[in-house]
Amino acid sequence: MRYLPLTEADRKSMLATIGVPSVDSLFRDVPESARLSSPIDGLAPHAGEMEVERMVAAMAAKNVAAGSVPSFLGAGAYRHHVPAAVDHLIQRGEFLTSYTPYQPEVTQGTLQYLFEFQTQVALITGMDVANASLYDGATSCAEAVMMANRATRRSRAVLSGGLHPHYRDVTATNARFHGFEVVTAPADPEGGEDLAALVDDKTSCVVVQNPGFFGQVRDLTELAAAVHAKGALLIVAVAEVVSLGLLTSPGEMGADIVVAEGQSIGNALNFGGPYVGLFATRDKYVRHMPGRLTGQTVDAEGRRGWVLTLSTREQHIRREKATSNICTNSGLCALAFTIHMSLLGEEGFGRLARINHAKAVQLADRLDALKGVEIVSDSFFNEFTVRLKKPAAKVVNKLAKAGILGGVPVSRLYPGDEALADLLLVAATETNTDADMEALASGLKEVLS
Amino acid sequence: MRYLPLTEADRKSMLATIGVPSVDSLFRDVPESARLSSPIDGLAPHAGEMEVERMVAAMAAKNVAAGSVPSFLGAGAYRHHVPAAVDHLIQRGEFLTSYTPYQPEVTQGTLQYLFEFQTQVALITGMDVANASLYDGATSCAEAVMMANRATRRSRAVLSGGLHPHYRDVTATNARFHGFEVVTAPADPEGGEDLAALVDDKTSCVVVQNPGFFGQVRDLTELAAAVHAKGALLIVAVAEVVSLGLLTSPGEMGADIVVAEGQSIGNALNFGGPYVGLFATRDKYVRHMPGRLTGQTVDAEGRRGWVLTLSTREQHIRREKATSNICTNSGLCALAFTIHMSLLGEEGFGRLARINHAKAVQLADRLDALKGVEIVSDSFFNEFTVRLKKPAAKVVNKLAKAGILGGVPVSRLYPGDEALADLLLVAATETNTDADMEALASGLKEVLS
Amino acid sequence: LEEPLIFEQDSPGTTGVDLPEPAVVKSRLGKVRERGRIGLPGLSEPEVIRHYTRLSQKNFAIDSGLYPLGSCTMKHNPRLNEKLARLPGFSDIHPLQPERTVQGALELIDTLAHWLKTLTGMPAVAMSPAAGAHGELCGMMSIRAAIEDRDGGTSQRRRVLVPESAHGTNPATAAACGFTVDAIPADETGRVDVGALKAKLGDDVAAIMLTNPNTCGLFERDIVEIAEAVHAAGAYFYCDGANFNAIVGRVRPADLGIDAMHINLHKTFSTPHGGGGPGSGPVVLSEALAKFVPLPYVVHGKDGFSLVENGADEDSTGKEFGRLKGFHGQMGMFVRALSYILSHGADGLRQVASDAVLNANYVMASLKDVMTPSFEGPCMHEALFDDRFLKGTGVTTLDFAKAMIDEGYHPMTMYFPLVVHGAFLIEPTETESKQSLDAFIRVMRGLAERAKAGDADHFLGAPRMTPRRRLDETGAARKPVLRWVPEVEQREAAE
Amino acid sequence: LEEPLIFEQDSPGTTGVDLPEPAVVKSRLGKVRERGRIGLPGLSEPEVIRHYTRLSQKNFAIDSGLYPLGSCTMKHNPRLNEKLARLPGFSDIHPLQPERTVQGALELIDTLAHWLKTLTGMPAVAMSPAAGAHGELCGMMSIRAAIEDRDGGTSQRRRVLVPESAHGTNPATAAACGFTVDAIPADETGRVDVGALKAKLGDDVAAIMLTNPNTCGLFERDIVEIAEAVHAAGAYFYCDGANFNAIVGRVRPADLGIDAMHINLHKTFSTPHGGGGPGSGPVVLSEALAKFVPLPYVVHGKDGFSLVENGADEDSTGKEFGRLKGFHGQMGMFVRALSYILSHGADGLRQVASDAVLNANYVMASLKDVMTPSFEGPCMHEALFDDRFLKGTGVTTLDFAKAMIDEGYHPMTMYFPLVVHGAFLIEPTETESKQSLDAFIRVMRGLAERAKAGDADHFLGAPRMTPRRRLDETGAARKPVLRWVPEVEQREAAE
Repeated sequence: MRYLPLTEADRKSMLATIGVPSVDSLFRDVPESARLSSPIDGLAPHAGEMEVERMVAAMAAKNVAAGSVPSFLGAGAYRHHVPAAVDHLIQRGEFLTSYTPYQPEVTQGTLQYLFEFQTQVALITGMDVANASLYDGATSCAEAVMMANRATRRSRAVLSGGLHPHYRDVTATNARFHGFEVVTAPADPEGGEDLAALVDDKTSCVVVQNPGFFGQVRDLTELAAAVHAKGALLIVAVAEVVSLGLLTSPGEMGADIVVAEGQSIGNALNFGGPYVGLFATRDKYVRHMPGRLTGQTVDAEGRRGWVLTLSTREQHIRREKATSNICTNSGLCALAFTIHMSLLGEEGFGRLARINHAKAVQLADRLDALKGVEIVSDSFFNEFTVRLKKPAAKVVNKLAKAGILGGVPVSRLYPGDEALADLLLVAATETNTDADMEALASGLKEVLS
Repeated sequence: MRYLPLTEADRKSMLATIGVPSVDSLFRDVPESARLSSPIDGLAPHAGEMEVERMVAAMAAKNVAAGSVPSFLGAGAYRHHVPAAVDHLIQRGEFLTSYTPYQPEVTQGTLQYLFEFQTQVALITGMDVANASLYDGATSCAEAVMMANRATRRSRAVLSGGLHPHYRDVTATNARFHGFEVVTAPADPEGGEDLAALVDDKTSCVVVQNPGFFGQVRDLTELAAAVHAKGALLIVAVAEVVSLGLLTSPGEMGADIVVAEGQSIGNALNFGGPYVGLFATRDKYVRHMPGRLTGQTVDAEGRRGWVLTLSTREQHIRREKATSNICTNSGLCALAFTIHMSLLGEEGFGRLARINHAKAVQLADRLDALKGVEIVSDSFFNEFTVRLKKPAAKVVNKLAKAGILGGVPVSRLYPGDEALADLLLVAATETNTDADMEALASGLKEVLS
Repeated sequence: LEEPLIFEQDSPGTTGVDLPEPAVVKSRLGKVRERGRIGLPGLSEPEVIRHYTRLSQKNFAIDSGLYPLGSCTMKHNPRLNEKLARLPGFSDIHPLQPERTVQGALELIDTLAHWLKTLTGMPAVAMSPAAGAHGELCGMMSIRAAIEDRDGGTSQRRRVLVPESAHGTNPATAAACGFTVDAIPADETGRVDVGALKAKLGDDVAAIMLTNPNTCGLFERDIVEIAEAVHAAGAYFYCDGANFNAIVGRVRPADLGIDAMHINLHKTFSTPHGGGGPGSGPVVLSEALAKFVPLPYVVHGKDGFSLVENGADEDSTGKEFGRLKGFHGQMGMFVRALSYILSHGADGLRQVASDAVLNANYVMASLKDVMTPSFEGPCMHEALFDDRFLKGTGVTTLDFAKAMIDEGYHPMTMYFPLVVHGAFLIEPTETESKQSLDAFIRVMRGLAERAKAGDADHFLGAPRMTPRRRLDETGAARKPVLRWVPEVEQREAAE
Repeated sequence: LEEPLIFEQDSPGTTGVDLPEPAVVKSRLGKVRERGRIGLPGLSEPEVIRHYTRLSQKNFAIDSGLYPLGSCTMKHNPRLNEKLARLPGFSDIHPLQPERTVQGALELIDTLAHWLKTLTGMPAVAMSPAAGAHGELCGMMSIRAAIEDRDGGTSQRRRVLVPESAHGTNPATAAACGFTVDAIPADETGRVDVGALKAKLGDDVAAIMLTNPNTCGLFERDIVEIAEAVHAAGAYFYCDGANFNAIVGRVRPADLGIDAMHINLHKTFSTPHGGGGPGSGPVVLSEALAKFVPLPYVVHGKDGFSLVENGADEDSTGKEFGRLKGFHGQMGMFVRALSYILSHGADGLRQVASDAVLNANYVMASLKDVMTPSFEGPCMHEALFDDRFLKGTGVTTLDFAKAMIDEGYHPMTMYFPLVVHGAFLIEPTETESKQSLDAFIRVMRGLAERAKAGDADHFLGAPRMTPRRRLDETGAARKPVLRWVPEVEQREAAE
């Protein structure tokens, strides 16, 4: 078999060196009742590369690739154009097939890009420091709440009704098992909630998403002041990281922790994963942070270099007292993020954000002109909520049959809530052409008529 | 622009260092009448990566990819399955963006794989030595004839009627300008020609293709003896290099020079190029060889290493007295060949050849059963000629409309020859499934009915 | 060669991405101001390509040499898997597309789930965990949910037994699920002390978390007895499946009495480690736990595949314990793992385990006379040595490891497991050839002999051939510098 | 680290490609026997990946650093181009598919041809040549065909004038076309001696082959005068377009009086050099030569695009001189070049020439006080120095070049052009940043000063940091070892 280098002759000679008659005898510690003497029944035998490619490609062919049709889905995952250089570089074996950089002398490449990643994340979020990434935006959000609990020694988190339902649910799951309280404001499509009113002296943190799940962008400065006045922390979640190229940063608005989904930069949609969770905070909270950190140091000859650091926070040292059980980061996705961000640079990142906003404004204007479509979001970045005169899920299914991926029905994430059933989330990015927008507008017109 | 690093500030400061007021002044040696003062009219301005991708992908989408339909084309270019590892490795920047290895200390990677390539080519052709590749099979063939002319100091080449028409034409073009005679036997679909009869005392070489253009495989041992008896060289051309995994090698049959198209191993169809010309010969003719050669040597510390060698044959040293004007090889295609061949190994290469033959036999049996189809080739490797009861070009066009790439009509390469108009070349490789073959058989049945 | 940070290569105004001018529109940003300068550097594409190419050249990787890092399973990553994960039908689909437009994706998840269930003999699998530790969390949540369902939400079963030698993630996970951790000692054979374990069982015990094969590279011989005792005490058996590589196709965890086990797709099924992630850690579950799963999951009905995304769904088990991450799991990793699994098949996967164990035992047998194996008898997929053979040489395990680097090898795992002193944990994996192992053995023997011959300096100064010599980790932690700041800010801060 | 040859890593029976058993069929091989053992080694995929990864790590490349190799134009190779060339619509189409099924491919060739013609101002282009030298061959064949068409096949015009400083391919090409070569000397400014040239013109002269910008990196100021004289003599003007990079978008060769010029797509339009190829060398042709083209070529008619593959085709010019290679040209290179061209556009290509020339002049200006420029005045895209500044130091151009390697740079082109002694031909290209050039300049100045300071040993021993020190090229040529043979055969041969 093509991935297994040992020949039968090798195996024989190695068994002789070991001094056992067969490989079976190396498994003698396995209880006899559990030893299988032949390959497991009902599973296919090995197959050649061409055959495997055919099988897997046949499954791929049953999906509608977003790039093959007009597509306007967002809700926490966004289709952007990633330069070919990104995928080329992350596939270099020295990155792809390397382990966590525990041996710094032979992993300076990984360590340096993680240091660059941390710096980029700190810069775009407007924070002091960032970690080397977590699994995704939703898990970062839950980790941020737990970190706020540790830092404030409180255990009540207030979640905005504009927080992505997945972020809310992951936080709630952790709350259930880890043992802390979560107060969630009702779904807030109009963006009118008063979160400050929910904060009390036991509140560890307030989590607010910006732009919100329903699209609104908010100036959080006042909220930050109110939260801080109660001794709580403000956690800002960013589900569309491209927005940071245009909006005042969460740091500038007073956030204490910023979590974000980094997928939009460098990473494909991938049906939801793997993505890359960004996590940034203030200097003073560094030792409460979860996740891996790269730090600058010097080598035996005094030259600048990088190492993983502050690992006393981590599970492999602190065991049950660790800040988190997380042991893996999203290294390769973080590399993709770093490379794409390096390519964009100050100029490109800002411009990308402005293009996204302009596309969304154009699309909103176009949809606003349709009968039976009402723009709900009074402000937005590249995604907004519209109210349709029919249930959004049905409209989306009809559009899909016409070859248009028209958006995310809010009911997909708020099942059973009748008040939200007519709402549709529509996102536009730099990848959407005028023709795409025209297709959506005329598709909607037809479905709604 | 994304590929141009200089900023306007850089340009200004650099002009100051140079001491000229503008870039225009650096072009002062250009006659004023020829200086353009602005971008050339009528050509588009620069475009972003996404836009270029859209434009070029739109052209790609207008073609029918061979892998998307049942496909049976050969005639010198064959669709094989190339392992993903091959393309991964040849895209490594250290291979992709390196130059000809003139500086051996920093190009041992390229030099070592070329040495491996030369050895692989020598092994599969059954010859002593091979060069580091030429452009393709057709140009290798022409170079071989010119080499035979030099080695024998004669200038009359006899070409088989089973030689690929492109190989024949390229040789003839060189003959016209370089000044030597070419005698071409008539097209030989039945494989009955007597080439030995065409050889005289002025003949420098006989060129025969095996498997022949029309499919036949021949034992060339007797022909070699006859050719040698007249003091001429036998050149064997191999258009489908996979055949060398199954057939007695040209070297063993007595060839003096073997040329081959290496595309089948490691290289995609690419609409005909770039491909990789293989060129192998006997030790005694080494100094008559065209093209680049890698040789083994030692470094200043006595360690084995590689360098380009015998470059006194080449144009950059010998100028008008060079063995050839060729200065480029097909390096990256040769690397793809080398890696694919290394993956195949003795076991895989032989098996690949046997599968190809078996597929072709199965297909021939299936087509033979159809009314109006006659198998012309009495022997073959993975490609054979069939006679149809209608003009092959028309049949192929009808099949194409039905979504089947059914083969190469011989008339495409022998235009105007009525006797050949009903002949169709059909190739089968490991990539053809039973369903593909069934599609061709039923498609042919319908078209011919 | 030195490579500056990207921030030190800034050419203001330069970009590596050409974007058109945004259309002129009336901004809809409400009360939020547009931000000012962020501080990102400007580089062209050629500079970025060269920068990251040069950084990559400072890394060791499986592609460049043997990587004997114990418990990490650094095996070959097939390139086919990378190619298939990039098919637009997988890479370019949005997680919230209508289910009719992603039937192939759901089919792939379902197919992979089928393989994982069949290979482990378990009836259910939770696919969404994003990594091994995340899988542990999932499994322990499932156990707690099952206990609460059985005993009521008031269950006092909060103690979890964890062997001393466990991965640090095990206790951290138990704590993250609201459990307390109680350590079980190892016996002199490197395995769980069954007597001690039984003594600790009681009606406040929720579960045991055991790694098998364990972190000493040994199979827990008494595992069936342990499982029975745990079940008899009303607790559940969590198995850390990080080492499933050693037994896949030869042992089904279900046959050992396991209730929950995560599988590191990046270890057993060769999705790439990528410098630290992303991973993927599906968790197989026994009948007792099968309903206690996280959302979402894939089911197959008469209309094809669909996703159960919330408890109100008609296909819901009614017992789901919540959501673990955004969307549906690490799709990109699923494609790679399935590609690997289909390539090997049932026969090949069994061979994987056989060769992994054979390679480790070959290394063990070839080094046991010059190094000191920690335990007797055959090992599984990794060979554990300790530092007794270095006694009196002045060379530590760390020094030895750094000297391996200069010979072209990544160090083994060191100082883990904690049950032996100065551990050397060597896992060659099944994708190393005998020729490769022989070269490695020669080097290891040579170094061992050199240490014993008294040449400590050679080790203390190592590595010498790397882009950096040994790095000051203490200094890094004492005054952390976790990001670059412009020189001017650095100067201001210093003043 | 040492890396053996694949032949030395043979595990007999192992393969890196899993293929099914062939179906059992009755062989149709006629009288040919099946062959026996070939002698290829057996390796698994992991071993092959590691082997070629490690080999790659012994290479210098543009991706890893500045590559100032004069006349080779080692510029950045955009990754977009690689991606687009791999679209199945281009990479997976057979050259003999029915034309209706490859309209997009033919459109791409036609679009690229349009750009090449417009950028050069020429009415025709032959797309099929496989490399620069092949393009030269094509152009000279076109010229000879035109002469024979005009003068009859008996034309005695067989002399071709070639400057001393020409690339070696120029005389070799002329010879390959049946011409004799007559060298023209250079004047003291590094350009063709116009007087000498005019004196050599006569009715036996078929053509002049001139490189412009020339191999000294200078623009031939008198080129229009030369063209007029050549045409007046009834001959044609072939221009070697290897250096078109320096003038693209700023000068159209047609406006200089050129009749034929090849364009190295791998230089001007950045298709990758790939360790020595493949290249692609389309040839643009003037009105006088436009009919004298090789087969095949693309035409656009009412039914879309089609290929003229033979002289009997109704769209044929009737004057084609033959075929130059198999099939239709280097399609894969066409896709890459067009992608590069569309990315830059008319404005960007002009900027390419401007920046290439600016960068070269900046290097020239920054080094002229420590090295010796061969000629006065601004250069074009490459800066030429000679070894006068090394006089008396004991250091040769070669030694200097090898010392550059230890500083992380590929050497410049050396000993070429032949018109100066110990040439240093430095071409930075437009894709180097100022920061990169400044670092290079610092190193070059440092080395120049070191040489002058008398530290010859530093140079004579270089390179020291490479996988190999200087290699014995003389020994290699004296007793050529051009392939690996098994040890047993080696021993037998020695006996």
